[in-house]
Amino acid sequence: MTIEIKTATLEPVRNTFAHIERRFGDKPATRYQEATYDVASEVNFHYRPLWQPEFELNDTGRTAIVMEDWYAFKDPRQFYYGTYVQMRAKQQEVAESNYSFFEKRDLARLIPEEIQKKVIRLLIPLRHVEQAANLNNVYGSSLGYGTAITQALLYNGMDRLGNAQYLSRIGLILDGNSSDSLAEAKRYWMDDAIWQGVRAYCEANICVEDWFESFVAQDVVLDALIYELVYLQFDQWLADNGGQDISMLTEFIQNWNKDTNRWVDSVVKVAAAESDANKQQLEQWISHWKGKAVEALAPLADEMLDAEALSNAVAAMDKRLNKAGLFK
Amino acid sequence: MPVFALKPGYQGERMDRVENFGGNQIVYFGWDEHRMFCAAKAFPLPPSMPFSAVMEQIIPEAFGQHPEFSQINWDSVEWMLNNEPFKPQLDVSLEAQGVDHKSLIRFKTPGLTGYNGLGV
Amino acid sequence: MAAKKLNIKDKYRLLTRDLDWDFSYEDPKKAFPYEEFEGIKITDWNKWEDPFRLTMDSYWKYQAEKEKKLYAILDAFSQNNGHLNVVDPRYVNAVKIFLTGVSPLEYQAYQGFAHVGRQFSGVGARVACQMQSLDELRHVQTQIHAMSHYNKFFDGFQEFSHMHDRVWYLSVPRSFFTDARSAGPFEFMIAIGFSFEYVLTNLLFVPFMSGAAHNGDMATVTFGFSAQSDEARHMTLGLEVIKFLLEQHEDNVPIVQKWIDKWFWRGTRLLTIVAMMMDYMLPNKVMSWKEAWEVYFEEAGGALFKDLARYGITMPKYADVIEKEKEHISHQAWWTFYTHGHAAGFHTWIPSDQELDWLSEKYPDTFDKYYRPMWELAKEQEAKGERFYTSGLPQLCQTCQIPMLFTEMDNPNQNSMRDTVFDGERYHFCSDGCCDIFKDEPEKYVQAWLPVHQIFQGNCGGPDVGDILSDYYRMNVGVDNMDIKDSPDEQRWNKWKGVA
Amino acid sequence: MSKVYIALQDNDESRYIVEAIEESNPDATVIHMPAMIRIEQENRLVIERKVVEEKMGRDWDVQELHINLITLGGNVDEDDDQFVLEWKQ
Repeated sequence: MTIEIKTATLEPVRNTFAHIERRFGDKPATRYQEATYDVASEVNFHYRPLWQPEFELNDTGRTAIVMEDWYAFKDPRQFYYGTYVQMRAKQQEVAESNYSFFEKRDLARLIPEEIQKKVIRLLIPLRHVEQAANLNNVYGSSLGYGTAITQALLYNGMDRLGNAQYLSRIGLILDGNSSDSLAEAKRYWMDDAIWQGVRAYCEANICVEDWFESFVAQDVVLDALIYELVYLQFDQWLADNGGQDISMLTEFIQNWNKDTNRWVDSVVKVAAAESDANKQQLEQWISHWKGKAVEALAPLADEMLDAEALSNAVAAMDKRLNKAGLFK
Repeated sequence: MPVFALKPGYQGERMDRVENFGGNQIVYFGWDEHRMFCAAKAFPLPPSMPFSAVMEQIIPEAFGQHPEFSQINWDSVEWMLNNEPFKPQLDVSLEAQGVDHKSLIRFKTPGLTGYNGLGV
Repeated sequence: MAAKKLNIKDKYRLLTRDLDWDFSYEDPKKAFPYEEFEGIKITDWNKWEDPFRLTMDSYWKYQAEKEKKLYAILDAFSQNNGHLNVVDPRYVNAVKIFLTGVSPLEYQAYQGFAHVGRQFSGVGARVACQMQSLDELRHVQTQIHAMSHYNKFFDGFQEFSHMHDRVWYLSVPRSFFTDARSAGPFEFMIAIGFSFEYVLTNLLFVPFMSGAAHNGDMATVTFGFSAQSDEARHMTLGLEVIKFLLEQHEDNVPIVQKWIDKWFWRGTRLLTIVAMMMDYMLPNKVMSWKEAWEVYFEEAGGALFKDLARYGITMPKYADVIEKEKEHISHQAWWTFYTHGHAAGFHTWIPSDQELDWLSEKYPDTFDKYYRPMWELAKEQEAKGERFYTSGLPQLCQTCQIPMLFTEMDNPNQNSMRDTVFDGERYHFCSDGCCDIFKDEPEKYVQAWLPVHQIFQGNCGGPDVGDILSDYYRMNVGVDNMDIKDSPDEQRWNKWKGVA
Repeated sequence: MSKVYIALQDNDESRYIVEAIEESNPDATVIHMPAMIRIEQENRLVIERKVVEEKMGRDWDVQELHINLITLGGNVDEDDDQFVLEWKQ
């Protein structure tokens, strides 16, 4: 039997889900919208957590930041899982060919030994900072509110594990897979005076209870300074001093920072624009953590470049914060 | 046994305290071996409600859809209240004959064994 | 210098396990505060064996490939009006249950694994949980995208998120997951990582998805199998967790056994709805629920528990009851939904004669004796113009929250009912299994948000059921609910297919 | 004795993997179901990278298995050269 389908009758009954229609009107929705908005549960959780009975499982009270609508934190990259992994897969493909080019041509041998030592002492220990960032972002993802921000925090958390792994691989490339450089870098991280401020900062942030504050201390303050200091200025210094090929190996993290900064800035901007109370809270957190971060990074900046490098980084961060509506 | 919680003294809020039902209490009614009704049914009833009102209003509403309902000989019905044999007193309130909040009242109808005698 | 080749195990150790360090500026207990209160003893996280050794670059690479394939099929599905290829519009109602009842659980799994993926102090376990968290987010999002097309052509999908938080039968899966998430991190892993993933999700994602393929639903089978490909990793994580806990300390054994007993019981109760989907909602049959249960629970689960016997772990408590119930639960559940079809967010129907015969054949010991008569009665009522919708609201089990529809296995004509008194208040249960769970943690289960009681407390609008359905549940009354016969879904289908 | 099992999506790539499994495990049972292929064997099943590469005529990374995998039962041991499923009772 052949069935004739009358195409004229194949009009959709509705364009999208009702909660998407309530937000954006009766029209076809994007995959980002359908995957993100109003997906998280809001009421009737049954049981209070045995580990935190003062809150519901999903609870806006776990941060001092107050939002009328937590879905205001739209991700400018509009990452849902599919777009997120496909973007990173593309970037890792480039990174992979960079790493294998570097390895195949044995470019390590062209890098002067003192530069290699500098990389192991000043760059590789950042894998542990990335590890702290992994914990802090996953923390926000698990206790934050509303899919718009919590999914982005998870993507960020996993990215940081990826960054840590790329940094580790730089060490393995330099030491011919003996892993001696990783062990050495870890000793610096644990015992070298220039790293102790940063390590104390990371440990303190991992213990912060307010998830938004933890995001501020990590993604807004420390990451902004490290990006400017290490991945822009120190990278330039390496290029000028015979270590230009290292840039091939940090390219992933540099590009990653560009796309992530866009998201971080927009989160800060949206939270600050919501209310004066939020703005004050953010400024207070940022001032507090900025003070600690500048102090912690000072010996590292001196060793990498000079004191001016750190003040350049602070100035760049201040500019971003200003653009996001803070401290003005 | 208390739950293992991070801090001692975990005590969840009792959601179904009788005070939450606006003066009513919940009573469940079930007709044994009549699976046309998938489960016993719940009703919010004033504790002062006499059993005669239960017989006139609640029981027919709950079970009147069954083809055997009209054939029930109520004099031969066997009642259970919270797993104990029970003789309802028609002119006595629920409360006064021991039917308290979240009580379960079940009844058997000897001779009536469900649709086609199959427990349905 | 010629680099030596790193094997995958060493590479993973260096790139993941080696990232952690011992704290010296803060107390690590402040960073990982939830690891001890459940009584589980971890003596050495370094003994953790990584089941899979995926680094992020490989994760992105392989997952992106899966996503590319999946979305290509979803695009083609919607461009070609793939919904017209399903065998029968009745089938789509199973997909509605999936989106309203299962997809939001994937979301809760994402949150739960993010939580343990932050809270375990052992980096190996933590990273594995984080990847699972990310996968679970994938599952909820791909499911929403797969069903987005169905939502455009069928009723009952449009308020899935709102409904999941509120509708009576959805409180069953919802409470299952909030129970696990509100527990400590190790119980969560036994509940979801082990009991749910290792044994129970197979029953949903393998035979049911194979059934979706058999019923012409390419969208569902594609996301289903694609999701399940992550599940293989998750199952292995679950098994690794349990072996790790059992090897760490002998004091962990009775705690783990208690959780296994609890979560297998809770899981089998939850799967009642899947049993019904397989036996009654797939017009083209692949295998009966009972057969699926035998393959994926009795055979696969049996092998698993034989493997765990060396640690002193035994089959879950009440496994003997579970074995008998496989003959009953799908029929009892579909009858419950059929008779409550006015209050469900999907359509129900009387099985066709051919389907009744298939059920007799698959359930020779129980169907004709206990369940066919129900459908004879339903047909009789329908012929009289009195399609049977039951009056009133059912009594619910305090633990699993399912209407008390299960029966005694030594007298399947009689509903199974248990009760206990705690702190001066009586609580009711569908089974010894659910009663035991309550008695072990009464302070937790007194908080259950039981939909029927909430309605009577006036917390769901009303008082009329119709108002509760339309205002509190946001169902489109008369459209989303009731029998499939004469529903707008059926009318549209007939128009598309040119059937008068 | 218990069975270990693995199920793969029924597609072209899987067919080569199934062929390789059959070669490495002569006693395995292969069951075709709608959209999936299930393979089971008593106690132990191995997928060898070399054999899959031979069947496919290209390099094959053991982790690629996950793209087409649906489910499995048994303890997993995965390394560069093989993927083993096993019960240790």
